[in-house]
Amino acid sequence: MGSPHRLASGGIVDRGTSRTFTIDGRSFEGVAGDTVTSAALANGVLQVGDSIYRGRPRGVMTSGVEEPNAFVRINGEYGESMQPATITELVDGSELTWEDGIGTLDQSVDPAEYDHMHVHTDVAVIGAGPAGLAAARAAAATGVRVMLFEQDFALGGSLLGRPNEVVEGIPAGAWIEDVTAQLEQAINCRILKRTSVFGSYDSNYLIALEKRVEAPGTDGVSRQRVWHINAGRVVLATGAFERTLVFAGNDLPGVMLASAAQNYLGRYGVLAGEQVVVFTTNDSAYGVAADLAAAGASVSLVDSRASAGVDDPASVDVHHGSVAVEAIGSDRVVGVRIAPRDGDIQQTQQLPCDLLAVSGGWSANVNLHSQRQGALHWDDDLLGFVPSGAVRDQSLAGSVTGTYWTDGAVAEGIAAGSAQPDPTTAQERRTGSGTTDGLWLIPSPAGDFDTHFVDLQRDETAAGVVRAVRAGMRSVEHVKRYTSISTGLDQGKIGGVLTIGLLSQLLGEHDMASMPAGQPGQDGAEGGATDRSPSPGAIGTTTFRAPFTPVAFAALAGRARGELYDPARVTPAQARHVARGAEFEDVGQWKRPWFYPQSGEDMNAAVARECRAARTNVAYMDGSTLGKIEIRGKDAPTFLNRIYTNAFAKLSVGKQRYGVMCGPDGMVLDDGVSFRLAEDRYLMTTTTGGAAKVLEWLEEWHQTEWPELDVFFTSVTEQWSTTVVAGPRSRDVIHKIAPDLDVSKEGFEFMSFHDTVLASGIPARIARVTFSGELAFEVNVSGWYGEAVWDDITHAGAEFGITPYGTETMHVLRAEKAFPIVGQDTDGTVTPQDLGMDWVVAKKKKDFIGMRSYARAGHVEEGRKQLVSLFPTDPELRLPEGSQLVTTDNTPADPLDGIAPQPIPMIGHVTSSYRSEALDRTFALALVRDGRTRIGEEVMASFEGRFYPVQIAEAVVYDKEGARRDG
Amino acid sequence: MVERTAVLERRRSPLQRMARELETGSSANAALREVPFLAQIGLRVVADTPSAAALEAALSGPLPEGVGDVTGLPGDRHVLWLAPDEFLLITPDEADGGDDPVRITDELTAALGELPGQVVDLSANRTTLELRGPRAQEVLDKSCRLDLDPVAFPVGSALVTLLGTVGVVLWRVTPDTWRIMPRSSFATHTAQWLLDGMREFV
Amino acid sequence: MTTAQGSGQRALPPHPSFLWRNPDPRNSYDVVIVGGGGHGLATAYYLAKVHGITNVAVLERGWLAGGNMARNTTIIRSNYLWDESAAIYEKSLKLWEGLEDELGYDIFFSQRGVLNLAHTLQDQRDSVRRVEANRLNGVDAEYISPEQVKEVCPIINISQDIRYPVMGATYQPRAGIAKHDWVAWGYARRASELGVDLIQNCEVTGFDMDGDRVVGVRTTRGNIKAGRVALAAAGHTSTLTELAGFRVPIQSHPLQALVSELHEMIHPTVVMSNHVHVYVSQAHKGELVMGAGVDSYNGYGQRGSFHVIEHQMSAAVELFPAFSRAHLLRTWGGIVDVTLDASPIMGLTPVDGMYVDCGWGTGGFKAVPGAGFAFAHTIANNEPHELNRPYSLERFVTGELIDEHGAAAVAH
Amino acid sequence: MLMIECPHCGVRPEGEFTYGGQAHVPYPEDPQALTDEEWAQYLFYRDNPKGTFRERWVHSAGCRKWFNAIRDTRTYDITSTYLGAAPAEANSTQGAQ
Ligand SMILES: Cc1cc2nc3c(=O)[nH]c(=O)nc-3n(C[C@H](O)[C@H](O)[C@H](O)COP(=O)(O)OP(=O)(O)OC[C@H]3O[C@@H](n4cnc5c(N)ncnc54)[C@H](O)[C@@H]3O)c2cc1C
Ligand SMILES: NC(=O)c1ccc[n+]([C@@H]2O[C@H](COP(=O)([O-])OP(=O)(O)OC[C@H]3O[C@@H](n4cnc5c(N)ncnc54)[C@H](O)[C@@H]3O)[C@@H](O)[C@H]2O)c1
Ligand SMILES: Cc1cc2nc3c(=O)[nH]c(=O)nc-3n(C[C@H](O)[C@H](O)[C@H](O)COP(=O)(O)O)c2cc1C
Ligand SMILES: [Zn+2]
Repeated sequence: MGSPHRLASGGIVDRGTSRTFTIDGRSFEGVAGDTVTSAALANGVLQVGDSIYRGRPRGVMTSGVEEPNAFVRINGEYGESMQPATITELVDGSELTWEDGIGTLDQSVDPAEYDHMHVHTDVAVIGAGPAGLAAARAAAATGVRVMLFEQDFALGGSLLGRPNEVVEGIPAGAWIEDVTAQLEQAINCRILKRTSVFGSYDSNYLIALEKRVEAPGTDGVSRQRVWHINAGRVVLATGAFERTLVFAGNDLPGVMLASAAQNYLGRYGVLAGEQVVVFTTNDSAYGVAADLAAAGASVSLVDSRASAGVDDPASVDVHHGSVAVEAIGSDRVVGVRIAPRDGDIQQTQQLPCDLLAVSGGWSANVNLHSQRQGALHWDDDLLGFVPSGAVRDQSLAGSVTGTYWTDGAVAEGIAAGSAQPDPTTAQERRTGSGTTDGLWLIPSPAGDFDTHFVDLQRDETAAGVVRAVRAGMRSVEHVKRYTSISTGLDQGKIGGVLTIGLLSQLLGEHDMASMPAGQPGQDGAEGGATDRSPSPGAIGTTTFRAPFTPVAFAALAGRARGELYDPARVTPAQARHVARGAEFEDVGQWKRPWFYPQSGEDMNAAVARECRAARTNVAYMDGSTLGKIEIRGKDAPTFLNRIYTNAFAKLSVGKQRYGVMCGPDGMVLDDGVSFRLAEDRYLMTTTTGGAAKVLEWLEEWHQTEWPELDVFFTSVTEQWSTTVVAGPRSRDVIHKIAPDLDVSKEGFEFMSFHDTVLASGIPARIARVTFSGELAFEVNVSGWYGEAVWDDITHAGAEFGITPYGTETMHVLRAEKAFPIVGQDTDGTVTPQDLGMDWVVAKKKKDFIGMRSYARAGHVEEGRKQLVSLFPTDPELRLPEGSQLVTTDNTPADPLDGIAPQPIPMIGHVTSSYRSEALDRTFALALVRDGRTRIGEEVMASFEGRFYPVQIAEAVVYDKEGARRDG
Repeated sequence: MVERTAVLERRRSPLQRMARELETGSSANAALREVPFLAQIGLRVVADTPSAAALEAALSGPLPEGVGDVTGLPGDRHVLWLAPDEFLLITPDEADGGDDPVRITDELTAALGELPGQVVDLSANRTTLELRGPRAQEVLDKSCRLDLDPVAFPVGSALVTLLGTVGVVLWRVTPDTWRIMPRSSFATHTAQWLLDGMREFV
Repeated sequence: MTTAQGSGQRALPPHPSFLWRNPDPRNSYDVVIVGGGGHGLATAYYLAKVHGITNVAVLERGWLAGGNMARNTTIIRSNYLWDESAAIYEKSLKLWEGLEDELGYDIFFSQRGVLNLAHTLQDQRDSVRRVEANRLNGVDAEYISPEQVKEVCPIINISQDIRYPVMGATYQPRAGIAKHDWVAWGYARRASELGVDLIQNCEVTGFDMDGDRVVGVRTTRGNIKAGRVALAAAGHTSTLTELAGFRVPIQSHPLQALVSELHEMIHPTVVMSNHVHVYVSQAHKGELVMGAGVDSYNGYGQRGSFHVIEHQMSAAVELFPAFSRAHLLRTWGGIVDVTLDASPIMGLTPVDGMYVDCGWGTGGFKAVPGAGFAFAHTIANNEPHELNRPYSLERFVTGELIDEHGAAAVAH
Repeated sequence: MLMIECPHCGVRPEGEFTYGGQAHVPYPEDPQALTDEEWAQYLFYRDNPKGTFRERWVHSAGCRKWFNAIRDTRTYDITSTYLGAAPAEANSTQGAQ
């Protein structure tokens, strides 16, 4: 095949190791060390995907992350779109497609893995150009922990393109190797290549993406890794981006940044063109011209300035004071028309070329600095925004500060790495870097600006910017949004400053006062707003935001996927539930058995069977997920009296009491039963979902409001495994497993508990409490014995036909007794009184949390929603939970007629709805406006566009007198 | 009376059923196992008060002084600092000659007497995982945001923190050995999460 | 090369070639509106258009519509639970439905429907409750099965093997998105045309009072006399009311959002899931627009913490396997004004002649037309419109809150 | 991820903490004695300054202790964290009330 543009020598590629690849189906050969574009250019492929909107042919523009044109889709097992080809390391056998500025997402499942890493370092150096390498070397020498991050797969930064430049007395290539070797030997230094620091957050918290392996070989090795870095000090050595210039046809394939042409040559040994015109407004391109000429190209140099700060390169034809006014060609550049900068624009001269290398000056890569609100100012000589000083605990070194020469960059790197003061003055910076001509827009002989591209990726030209200004836009932020400039994948790394410069030129005639600046934090003062033409500094930049370079969503997701997305909490008897074929319900993070279907049963059948067992015989369930908090202290009674709406101080030892806690707004927060273990000890239970919140709640009130109270809280949720045994035969089961215990009605009173040792020798605390209305016991044992006691109950109950039941049955049974479920029958707008639990709200206490709110107008007026039950007229109709209720006079004559067009006032909604085995019909719980005064009233339940008559009834629908709880 | 050993045999630790999985997921680089049935007693007393003194007397040793402090080694009784007024006493499995959690809780409760404070048996509330090997720190770095460098997190210190989203006590026992103590209901998830992070080292 | 798309196919139509004047502030206006976001601009427009009050200035401290208006995920829906909410958001939605014509501006109002996913049994109950309430309030809504979800949005993963499988969803077909900047500019253009002065770079720094009555504002561009002053400053409202001597019960929090690069259309609707913290749509240019959760702390920094963004990505990639290698292109934050009951505040204030519209929190973009309409009425008549009467400051005293939080309704 | 210094445990990442809003808003001595207006102030009204703010955090995934912090809501810089009453030097800030 051969690669016509690859020189025989030069660069850091390995010509001996070939890499074959295809683009758009055509095969090519590159070498190890190539990127996709270096290999493509080596093969003479200059043209990439078309422009996104106008479909114009485009070519490789840069050699880095700022690339606006050359995007590939990497095909394979899983395709990835919108990869800048300029930074895509060439992988053998890769199959690529050029993309037209827009991607296509692969719809299959990505087989790759991604992970995260969290590290701390004393110094984080970002960028491994001369400044960063020098900084890392200096920092490592001080003995502190150093991490060096470089997005490229090679260290050296822009020096790689200029291997013959002399750094600290030796050629750049050798210098890079030398410093790298020193860093690799330092035990306290870690180098991460292929790692882009894409986010810089408060407290020097950095986020970086490491590209690890393309084809994972080992299970568990991530393809990409997101690093979270806490850095004591950050050294930003992120370099600078070269800009293009805005002239007609500046998007033709073959128009390339001068530094890119140099980089392809110096780093990859690729001469992108043989007949080159270099068009520049500053000194940096002189070296490019010289390098290209030395490599054998015929080179002309067009400099807009009358004179340069450096000598004209040998064997280069130099046109001072001239500008390119138009690139010529259809699919690629074949020539360029030049004209005098300050003379007659029609007086053009044509220079033939196959490569037009452009340098419009440099923009310091301040992205990470700006992400931290670091201030910027406009430097008229450098013609760019540069940092006004580093962010706290950060240093800046090299091009990122506008120090565009190597010795300066190295000196700043050394200073930053060793935390010494910055040796380079702003004055030196300017003289070292030369001055750049402020040339923002080059008129074309044709007079229009239609192919004067400012943002190549967004396909936007100077004409768009002009239009925005004419429409009334003054702020660069508006221009951005009017034109969409800077919103592409490159985020305006090149086009951003071009737009601002252009804007400063266009806004010359406008009143500054009405001109809102871009990103704040920039000292526009320097911008010379005295003349009426606002300087770019007064206009400001748009806001720099993370990420600096794009990051795949999956990398951010990391390992928290699938079952690992969120912990699934399980109880000690989990294996038993699984073995019994339980279906599970997610309650908070818990997996709770929902029901236990037997073969052929659906949920309704299973729940009916479980309900029957509990009401007529005996059933058991795993109650371990309830939150449990042990409370101790001589002020514990006082404390609980303030927390709960009802009284807890007088509860006798050995007894339990149900309590409700509310927020200060009076709304129900949680409920549960608390045990009085001793004068100064309680065991509080909470809802499954509320456990953590309640403990925090108790701690908050104690620590922040009542620290003087002697009381301590400890969560014991998992210390205890709880099995509920419910039903008329539950006494028999408990008697079998706890023979030492008097389980008789008198010996074991309702709402009391006893500590005992079970027949198995396992210590237990057994309580008589009911959430089903049936005679019921709760067997609490250490979590270590949860499974054993579950088994013992299973065996002990076998002769009575004991049946496991899940949360659904629990819900049915408690609903028949109108025990509310916080979060299902309440929603943050419900008070205990609304639930019909006036009795739980103490009248005599001086205060408890929530008490004051009940005196507010919204609580004393009529019209509050109250918990009642509903009986659908059709006893088989199970109302969907969530159904709304309306009065009969508000519904159409024929209830099945569907919804009337006008809003129909609602009086409440169904919170819980079941079929009751005990009643042999359906029923529901509902919150209904003034519900208790409506008992007996017929209203309509509305769902799915229909109305169904239901009758409002007292909340408790089964065993109103509570006869069953004693068995 | 049932024999104590027979009772102890009926205990189940949260990860007992995952033992095989833990073994296959382990390697010389990073090995994970459960250390079950340690007696763990929660102590709530404010340092430098008579309450603290009472417990210190009963334990015949001082409570840890500040964040990270641990008073002993895994094989013996030791106390971890969790908060200025919260400590965790850990002793070996009763079946291995350690304490009966109930008894030691009662003893310490008695020692505290009427003084402010709290002694609570938490033995089953958490379990203990041990992660060991040269890559152990890297496995933890995948999900723990603390600085695990031996200088910042020295051997013999324990911190309460998050592993992924799960609250744990993290204790560096030797340079390459960590004890990780999640709440029991999170144990399965924590083990699966760690195993997932270990895959690349197997 | 991928198939060459005909030139301009993907491009949006151009903006009008003239949008607004940039006048200097005059020294007196009948009404001064503080805040040139969506709410301020819409209010100015309806004041001029409906009430004939055109001697109006909108004062904006930065660039017009550069606050939350520039930052929101543009979700528009009206399927709120409570009657009061449904009324104002549905009014708004009706206005949206005629807005392109009214403003003569392509605002890309796209009624592509919104799905609110349910992942737990309680989610299901809350969803049905909301859907049934919506229906009775004349808001289009239905509760659909996972399979129907898949029909509406084929790229969604409804497999039961994920940690929180999709159990169903509420669906409002008339809901959708619009292009935020274009909406703001559409209002601004019409308001400017009707004589309203839009004044940028003009921060209100104080108020001039005559007894209990406000008579003017102090600004960074001089003092301006005002017959009435209307605050529409979103996250900055409390800094202004402090200056006017009263408090509003709002807290300002960072709320972040993000976009991917452009992709060929793949996501036809809007999907929101409260349970796993994802809401995402694909904007007209082709970028995926995704919102994150509110940062817990107060903040005026227009930025939040990165872990908030990271957190939702796991859920997003799980729900949408196709998003795996979409790339995060840009993140940003806004300052949202959150009330305790997650409902807005709109009406009169303790200061005569001063009105407030704030507290829209994470969901006030969709309200722009409706709120502007009602707020203009309130200002013009010195009395709340029926739509905003329930949203008075007094509700915090009486306890008659409109608790969209408590009722587990969804944000945005 | 803010880095926050717990007065007991040292500097830890934000993820270990839970935010608690404005600091130094005590529960009223006798709520029943307040007017509805005053009670509403306690329930719903908190300072919301743009600038220095004294606020509460709890080290929820660490020592579980509440403490106060002085943070600038514009820059997010935390200048100090403390237990109990506010340090004197913070008294002049606009967050105080
Ligand atoms: C990330 C994010 C996602 C969101 N997603 C959605 C969504 O999907 N759907 C939805 O409906 N809503 C959403 N919202 C909420 C919505 O953006 C806001 O509720 C709404 O924009 C607020 O109204 P506004 O447009 O007037 O506010 P803003 O645009 O914030 O306007 C307030 C203006 O007041 C100005 N101002 C402040 N102080 C002063 C002063 N002293 N003097 C002069 N001017 C001042 C500000 O500069 C600002 O321009 C989201 C918000 C965010 C941040
Ligand atoms: N003559 C001129 O006008 C001119 C202009 C510009 C630069 N230069 C030359 O450029 C060199 C400047 O050295 P330098 O070290 O400051 O810059 P550099 O460009 O050589 O190196 C910067 C490095 O930082 C990396 N980087 C940037 N952002 C990153 C991120 N977020 N994460 C990871 N890596 C990132 C880049 O990949 C690059 O390797 C000098 O040699 C100077 O002479 C000259
Ligand atoms: C709906 C929507 C879509 C957006 N699409 C893009 C986009 O495609 N590219 C881009 O760079 N930014 C996009 N943005 C973000 C803006 O660039 C910008 O971040 C946002 O308006 C906030 O402003 P700020 O970042 O300047 O503070 C979008 C914003 C919104 C609200
Ligand atoms: Zn702490």
